[in-house]
Amino acid sequence: MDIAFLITAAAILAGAAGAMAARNVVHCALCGVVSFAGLAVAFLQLRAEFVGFAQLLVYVGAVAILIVVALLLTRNFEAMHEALAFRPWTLGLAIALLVSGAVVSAILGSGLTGRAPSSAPVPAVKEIGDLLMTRYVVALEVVGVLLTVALIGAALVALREDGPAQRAKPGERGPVEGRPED
Amino acid sequence: MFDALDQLFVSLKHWLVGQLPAALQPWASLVISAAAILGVFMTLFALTVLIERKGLGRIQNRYGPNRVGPWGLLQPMADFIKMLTKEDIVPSGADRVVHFVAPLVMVVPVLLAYAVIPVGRNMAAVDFNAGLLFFFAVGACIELAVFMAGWSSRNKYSLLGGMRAIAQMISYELPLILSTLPVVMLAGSMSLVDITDAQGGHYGGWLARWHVFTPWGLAGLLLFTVAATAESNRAPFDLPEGESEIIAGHLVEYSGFKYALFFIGEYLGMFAVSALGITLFLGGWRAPVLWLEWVPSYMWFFLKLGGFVALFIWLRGTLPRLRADHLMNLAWKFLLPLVLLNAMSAALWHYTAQWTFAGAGLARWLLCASLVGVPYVVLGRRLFAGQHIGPRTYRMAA
Amino acid sequence: MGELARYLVLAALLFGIGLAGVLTRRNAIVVLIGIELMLNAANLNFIAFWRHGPHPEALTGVMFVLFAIAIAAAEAAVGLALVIAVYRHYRTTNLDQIEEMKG
Amino acid sequence: MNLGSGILKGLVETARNFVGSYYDPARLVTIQYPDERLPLPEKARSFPMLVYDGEDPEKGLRCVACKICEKECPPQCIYIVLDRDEKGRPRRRPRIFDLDISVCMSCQICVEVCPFDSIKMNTEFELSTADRFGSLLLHKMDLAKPASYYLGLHPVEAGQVNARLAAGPGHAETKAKPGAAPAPAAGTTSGATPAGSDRT
Repeated sequence: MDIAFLITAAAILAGAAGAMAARNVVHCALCGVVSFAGLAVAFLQLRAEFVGFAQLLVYVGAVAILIVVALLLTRNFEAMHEALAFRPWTLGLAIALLVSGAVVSAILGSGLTGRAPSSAPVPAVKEIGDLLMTRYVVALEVVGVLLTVALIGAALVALREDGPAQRAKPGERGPVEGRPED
Repeated sequence: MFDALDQLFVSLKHWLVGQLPAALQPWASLVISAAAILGVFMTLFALTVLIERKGLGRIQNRYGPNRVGPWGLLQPMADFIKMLTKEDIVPSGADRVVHFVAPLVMVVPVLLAYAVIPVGRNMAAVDFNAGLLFFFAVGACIELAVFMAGWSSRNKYSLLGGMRAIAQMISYELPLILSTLPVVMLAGSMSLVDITDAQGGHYGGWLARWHVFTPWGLAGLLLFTVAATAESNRAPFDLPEGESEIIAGHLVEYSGFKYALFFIGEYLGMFAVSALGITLFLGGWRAPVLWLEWVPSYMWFFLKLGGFVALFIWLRGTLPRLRADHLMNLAWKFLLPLVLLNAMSAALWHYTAQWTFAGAGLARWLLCASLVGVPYVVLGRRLFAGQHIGPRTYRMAA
Repeated sequence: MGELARYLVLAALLFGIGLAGVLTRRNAIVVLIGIELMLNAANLNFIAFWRHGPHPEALTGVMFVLFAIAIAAAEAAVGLALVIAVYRHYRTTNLDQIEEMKG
Repeated sequence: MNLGSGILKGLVETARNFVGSYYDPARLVTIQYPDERLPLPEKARSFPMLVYDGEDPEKGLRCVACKICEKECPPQCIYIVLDRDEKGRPRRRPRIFDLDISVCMSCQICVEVCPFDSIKMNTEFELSTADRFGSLLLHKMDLAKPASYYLGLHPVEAGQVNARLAAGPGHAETKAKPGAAPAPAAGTTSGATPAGSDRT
């Protein structure tokens, strides 16, 4: 095993473990970012350049930021002093251990393990683009619709329930601004 | 002769790498490129800080720094020594680890972004197939650094500044990325080297085929510049710093070398995004006219970079800071529709390339320009409608 | 361990860690991070199988992961919007304290 | 309204400033202080000094240690001890005259109450020092300045004082020399050029 893989794997797993175990929720998010970035590097090691950069752009640039903004909006920026986990937390841990143990043993027991990576070149962006516009065009459209719906839906769900219309809009044609005092 | 001068640094690097054993050569090549990028852009940073201070001074009819060395040329050195010798203060309530890591997360991605920029003929450190995506992907890490700095300082001003910066950078990332879309569409590649190559050739045998000489390229460059100014947190979009209202925002609790790292990060980010704008719209390292081709390619690149930086300084000296809601309105209600229309204009430009009738060139130009220009006027008027603009009187003023 | 197996084991462990977090943590946002980690583990599997599969030039794994990333972003946005909406009602993001269906 | 024209107008304005500052000296109004100085106005003042006549500050000091200024000084920054000879008779001059300029508030009351035109205001303002206690407590010899120096600082005011001293017998020691005002620039150690009377 080469060093690069070991470092990447260690970063991914340590980041994930930190994200799941840290007491301070912002630390959870930042450790999660380490894990996401490590995965981007793993994608690059697997010579999936476009996916690696997309992973970095979406997860570090968007999802992580979304998470920390949500953390601040829900006032989660102090370390928690109450219990971190549900009461029978050993049960959840046991289930997780069982699942990952089963998967790992299945992997090690299968005949796939020795397969070497193919030496196909890094896929060009142009090929990906061509495929997106031909073979996967339906999926692309569906994802586009999904993202639009998610955008509108998220905005609606997070909107204040008293509605923005009742509140005075700051800065827009306010009665105070720009008018001489009578 | 001119070719040798043009390729001087490339052949120097090849010669240096050739001196080493074969096993080390790929690494040596990377290290030399990284060292060159670091050296050149750090020097440029020092120069820019000085020129910015002097330029802003002249804009305000002052001298600017002129005491250290001849014409104040050693001022950056003095600043650097001052920064290094200052006390490194970490607030007692701060999150020490995150507070320490934040400046590094700021600088490292910015330096990585230079890897894909071709600063001259054959002078890109790495030619990724998805180079543009790489640029934006590492650029996205800066937002995280700003958040880390703002949150870890445990100071309400820094938190407010950090959140402002994140909101601003996310909002302007969209127009920034979308304004590069037409270029990618027409070049058919996300590699910055390919995009520069796509701008080769000449109109009418003398004027270079830069994208900026097309209607969508001109509009794209303007939109890109506005978004890039906001993305690099420069005036008039420097709300996150906002020294008069939130005392430098996420930088409040930073001092000494950590502050210097943030400062370096901001300036290097500005250069990087300018370099991207040059590569995408201004032909990268290409000469503007045929008879100036003999000037070395890297000279052209840095000349254009200097022009961009001068523009940024000029804008900073001219425009007052925007208000937060105006900032968001500009991004979402004005820039975003325009960049989308600009992409359509580029598509139209592409498909009208076959027109052959008399005056086709002019008609094509007007058509594509009006696709962006008319919405510019309409949108602008709509957004200004009902707003009172002009001299104001205030209640508290006597 | 072979070239492929090590990526699969890494993905399995990542999935396990994410699952453990999802099953045990009380904070809704941490649970969301756990879900993202599990999604990422699946993505890693796709890429590993694509690179070690017989037809890497078909780009199926890459395409799947690209769509998965897009959908994960949408999922995160909606999920966090839900968390914020829930927080407005209950003033908490702890999942075990959110027990009523009435708003 | 032309969209964006405001930005362009502003850019033109700053560009005009930028270029103009290189060839138009009227725009560049900065005085580069330690190298260039503005002339001080006639009525500039910083802290008090003691004026003496003649060459010897010990003998020529106009002060007779009457202690009126010490009593009148609002922040009480003046400390005077009368000089006495061996038999204990007063000598009509101060043995100690200390003035703490870290306390002094430049109110000029001491100048107004002095019946002997002895205490006057200096214009020396470059007084910064690293030593808080020693250098800011001025002693008699630090305060003593020749009459010519005073004439250089405040020509109009000093001329009136000199005329009064020459005419008035009401003063105890009328040693004033009417026309003997030396060249004004003789004692301008502060570097301040004497202001003309037209500036008052």
